[in-house]
Amino acid sequence: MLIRRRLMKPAAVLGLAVVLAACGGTAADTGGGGGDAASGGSDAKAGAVNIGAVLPLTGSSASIGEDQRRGIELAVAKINEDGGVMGKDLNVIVEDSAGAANSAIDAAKKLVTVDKVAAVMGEYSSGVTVPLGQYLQQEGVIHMNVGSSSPEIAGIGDKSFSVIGLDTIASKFASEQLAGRGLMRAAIMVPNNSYGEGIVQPFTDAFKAAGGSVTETVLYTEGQTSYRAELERIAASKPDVVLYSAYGQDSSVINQQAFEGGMQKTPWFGIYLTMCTVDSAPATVQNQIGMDVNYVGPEGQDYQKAYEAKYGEGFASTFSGYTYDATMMLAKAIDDAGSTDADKIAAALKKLGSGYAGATGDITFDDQNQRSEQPYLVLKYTDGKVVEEG
Amino acid sequence: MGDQNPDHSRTEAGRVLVPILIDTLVRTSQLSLVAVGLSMTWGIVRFANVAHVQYAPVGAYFALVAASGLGLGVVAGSLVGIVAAGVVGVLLHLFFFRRLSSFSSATALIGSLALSIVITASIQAIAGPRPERLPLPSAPGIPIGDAFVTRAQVYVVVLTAVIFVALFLVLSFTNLGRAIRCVAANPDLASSSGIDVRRISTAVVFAAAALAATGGVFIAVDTSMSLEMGSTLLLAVFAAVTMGGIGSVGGSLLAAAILALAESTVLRIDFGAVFGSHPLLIPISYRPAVGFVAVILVMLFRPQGLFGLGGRRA
Amino acid sequence: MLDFALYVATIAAVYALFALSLNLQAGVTGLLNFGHVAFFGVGAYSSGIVALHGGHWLLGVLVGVVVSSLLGAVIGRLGRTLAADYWAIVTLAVAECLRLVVVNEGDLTGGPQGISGIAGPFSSVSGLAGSLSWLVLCVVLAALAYLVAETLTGMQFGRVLRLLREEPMLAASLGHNITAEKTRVLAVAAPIAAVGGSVYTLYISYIGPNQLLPIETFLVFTMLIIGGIGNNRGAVFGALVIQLIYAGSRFLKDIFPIPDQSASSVRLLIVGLVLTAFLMTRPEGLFAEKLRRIDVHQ
Amino acid sequence: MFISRGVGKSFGSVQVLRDVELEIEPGEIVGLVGPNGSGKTTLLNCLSGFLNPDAGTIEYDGTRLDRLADWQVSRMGIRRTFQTASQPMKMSVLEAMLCGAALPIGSAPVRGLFRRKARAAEQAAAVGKALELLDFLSLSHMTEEPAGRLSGGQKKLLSLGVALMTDPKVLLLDEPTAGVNPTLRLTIADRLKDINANGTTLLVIEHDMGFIGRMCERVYVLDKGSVIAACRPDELKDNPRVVEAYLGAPRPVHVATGVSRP
Repeated sequence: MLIRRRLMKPAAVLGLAVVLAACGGTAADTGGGGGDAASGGSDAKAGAVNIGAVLPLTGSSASIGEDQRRGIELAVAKINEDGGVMGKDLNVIVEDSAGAANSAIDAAKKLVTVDKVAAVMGEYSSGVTVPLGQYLQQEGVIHMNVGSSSPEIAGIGDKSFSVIGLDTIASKFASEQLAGRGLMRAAIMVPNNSYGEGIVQPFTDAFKAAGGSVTETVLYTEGQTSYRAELERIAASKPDVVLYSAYGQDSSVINQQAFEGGMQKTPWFGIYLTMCTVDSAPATVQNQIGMDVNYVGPEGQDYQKAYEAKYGEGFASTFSGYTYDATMMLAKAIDDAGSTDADKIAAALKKLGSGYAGATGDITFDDQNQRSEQPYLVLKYTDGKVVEEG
Repeated sequence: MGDQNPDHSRTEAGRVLVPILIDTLVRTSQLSLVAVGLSMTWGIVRFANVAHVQYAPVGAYFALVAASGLGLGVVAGSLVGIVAAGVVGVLLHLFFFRRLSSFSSATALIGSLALSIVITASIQAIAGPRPERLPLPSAPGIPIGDAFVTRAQVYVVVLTAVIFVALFLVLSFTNLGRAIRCVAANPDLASSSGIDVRRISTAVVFAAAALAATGGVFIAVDTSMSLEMGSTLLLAVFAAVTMGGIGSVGGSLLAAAILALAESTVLRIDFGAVFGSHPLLIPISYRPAVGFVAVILVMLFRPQGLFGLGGRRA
Repeated sequence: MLDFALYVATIAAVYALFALSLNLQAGVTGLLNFGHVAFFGVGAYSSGIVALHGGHWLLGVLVGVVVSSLLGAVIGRLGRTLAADYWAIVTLAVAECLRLVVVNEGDLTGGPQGISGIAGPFSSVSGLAGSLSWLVLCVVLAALAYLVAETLTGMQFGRVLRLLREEPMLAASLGHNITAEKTRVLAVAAPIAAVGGSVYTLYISYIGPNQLLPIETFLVFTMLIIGGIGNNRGAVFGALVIQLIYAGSRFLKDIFPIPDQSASSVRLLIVGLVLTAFLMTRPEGLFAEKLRRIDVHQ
Repeated sequence: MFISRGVGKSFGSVQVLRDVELEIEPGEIVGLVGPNGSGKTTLLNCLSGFLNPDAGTIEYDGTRLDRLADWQVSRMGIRRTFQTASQPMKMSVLEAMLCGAALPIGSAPVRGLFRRKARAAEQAAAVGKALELLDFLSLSHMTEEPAGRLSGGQKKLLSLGVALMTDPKVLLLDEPTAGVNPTLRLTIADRLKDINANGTTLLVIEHDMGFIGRMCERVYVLDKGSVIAACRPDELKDNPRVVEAYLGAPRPVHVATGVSRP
């Protein structure tokens, strides 16, 4: 009896694990998830077209990941309302990367080998997107970069597309804006991750070329409870303008402490201003200027309305727009290609990617499948709202 | 830099010292409240309870619910949140940690880590991943010289001081305090000398969780709250507890102050001025390393911690 | 599905290396190394950096083995004066400092971006053959590590380690130098984890600083506890079970109607609950440490 | 030749040993007695390297021991046992015995891994010796039991056996018979005599004066950290300082009964 009990428990745990793993098998056999919210509430039909997404739904970037997921949710609802893809429903299987490359690859492996998706969107952090894209490229699956802007992404390969303008474009735009306003001494404050790192060099180069100078570069560690030392260092360099980018908890703390320290008297220029200010107390970000993705076109306005209707609030970040556009483009490309074959989708995407009217503005791919141009808006934060300037 | 007139160097010193002081005080109050509770309960549960830092977000989110959701306002809401976190602490202690502490310290530690994951995931499932703020108006800081201090920060520092004085008085001069110290030092001995160890342990666990929650609320008052609040505190808090000497309340407070001071000072030291060259500051991204280097140094030269009582077992 | 199973098995084999290495330290010797991640970080980054400069992958593995062994000896030396829980915190601090250097010294390590596109031994083999080759390599390595760990644990070296875990005073009275033994076990265990780190990096062809977070160490501890700390077989099975739970829990949302926005937190919640429930009901793990029989008739 | 000169040791403000002078000739059995808290175990800790004295010197065969570490002292052939003979729970009696042996190949992780045969031969020899010793200590039937599960007396025997694995020149024994049942106590005393007969010098801390009287040629008496007498056991009862030291002590009776041989 004792021996049996001793054996039973390990067996039970192993059994549980095996059941968990095996359930995947049944799910795959029946053709993907039933009742997935991403399938727009309607039950997925057998033989639905599956695509995947790997997003940071837990961990320190979870607030961005959730917003990215919302973009997909809205796109799927719209597509399936409009008749789906190749006559079937579109089903997007969203997996969590926890913001780490290894679990992102876990997730991608599952999407590719179990769910047999035609394409995978992801991720947010460049440090995750690059290995994710490389894996997908190697497996011959379409990769859609929906949130990273490191220039390294351009080199992943012919199956990898970016619907977001890489940092080179954003940085160039930012430097032009600052120089145009006569703000020639800029301090940079960005997170010490691949996103932040991707801004520093391109911006510094472009800004110097435009005749400006960078007085201080602060790469801050995310998740701290105080950024006063960082802010002090910025203030000590006496810049004309603070160029910054932050999100979630960090943005709120940085803005509040800058405000408390009287630093908002210096102009602040936010890269993706909506994202930088959304979690901050309105008074602390009053009069900040910045750039953001253009949601002004007809597509953009419809999207904005849909988002507000569904979630009862304005954009939480810029990033939902990119996942929305990516999902729409992928659906259209699969429909156009009439197949889930990667090469055919890639060809269709290339064709589609010349002036495609997305929610984030017109999308055109360059010869490396990267979004070559991106219309940005110059915005100002006034009384709790981001409004277009001038 | 070069030669400066005395007046200039005085303002220069003030420019550096005042923000260091403010930063250190605020950070100390947040760290020490969480650290002290951990240090106090270490003797009772006898393992490194990783889940302890999670009382900070638990307290802060409860406070948010009470303050905004139930409309109690920030002060009453915070109190409710702190008490609620204390209750959560007691429940977890009764149902999990008491049993965990009967295992090997490694097993117990992993158990507390698993619970930590459960707590974070529960908060995320209920509150969502976005950072939240207590319903407080934002106001510009009050200038002191070149530095600024907010009213919230003043409250936080003063309240922390009051809490520590009260804690000190209770521990030193009351029967309850003596019993608590006795239980924390050696539960078996305490039990044999007629102390109701269960009741005292429960009281200590409640106090420890409530203190950590207070720290969390203070962080939320000063800035904002997020899911990651506990995990970002974890290493600093453990560093403070070990540096101070496990079980020592005063040690945790002092170690938290040292860590806070190190963090805010080292980055402001201009090594260029020391060597008479261009300004040369440590890259700010190395800030988290400051605390760790401090811990390693303290451990090398004072292996039992600042106030430890000699060699201790895990 | 087969591909995914192969992948999960390969990763489990790699994690078995991490777990076996930690078991020698924490399970056999009782050294709670909270900075264990530093060892596989050294292996991983050695492979990454060597690959970045066009070196052969074997060179990277070798560098990782040597450097990690030295690092292990240094960390072990620190244990000379420190009580167990203090030493644990110091190891954590050392590992975190290493990670911060990795994040900040981008010229050497690729910074927060990490190093990607690392070519491994089977980079040119694609499809099922590639997956199988990797699985075989990793399983062979894990088996080898198991043999090494089991031999070390069973011979006098391991016996003394086990004695100083349970009765350090007795060990000292028998002429065993505790500091030296701790230093040696770390120097021996570290390379096993480093090889794991190297292979892992070569397999997923990427390494970034997020793989060096303390949570990775705790993940390996979890494997040991679930498998049965002190038992090498337990370490291997623990790695397998945890990998199955983590990978398997991804399928939860495919079976149950969990709304998408909470699927990930529910998954994390369930992983945490399964672990907690397991520890509460079976604290000694799947395979408890057993007495070692010695053959007296040889 | 074991010599301590002027050995002193304090813990904080408490002086536990002061000016302890002690000499042990090779082959002797020397007793160390004294009331509880008189510093016997502290002295033994100093002699075995587990504590380094604050003052004075300890020499063995011309080598200074007082600055050596515990394990270094042990490797010089001076082994000790503990008052509470704890033994590992997760090891068999035989394995615990092997821990006392010196197995150079098996102890070297890399060499041991590759030289399987030499390692096995080395261990087989040690196993042989361990079995012999276990037989000698009447523990043969317990070989496969977990060492930590033995009774108190058996653990004391086992720790003696473990210490004997390397044929030590000196054995420092901290209450080898305390808490042991009378039958086993006699066994232990007999075994210690045998061990001594084989040339091992013994220093024994004991409360049982009968045991001391039966075993020892000479005895040192410690009181409040100082040596107050060094004499033959039967001289103890006539020494007024010893009698005074034991008056009011927990077991003065032993002084009276202990001196007469049973």
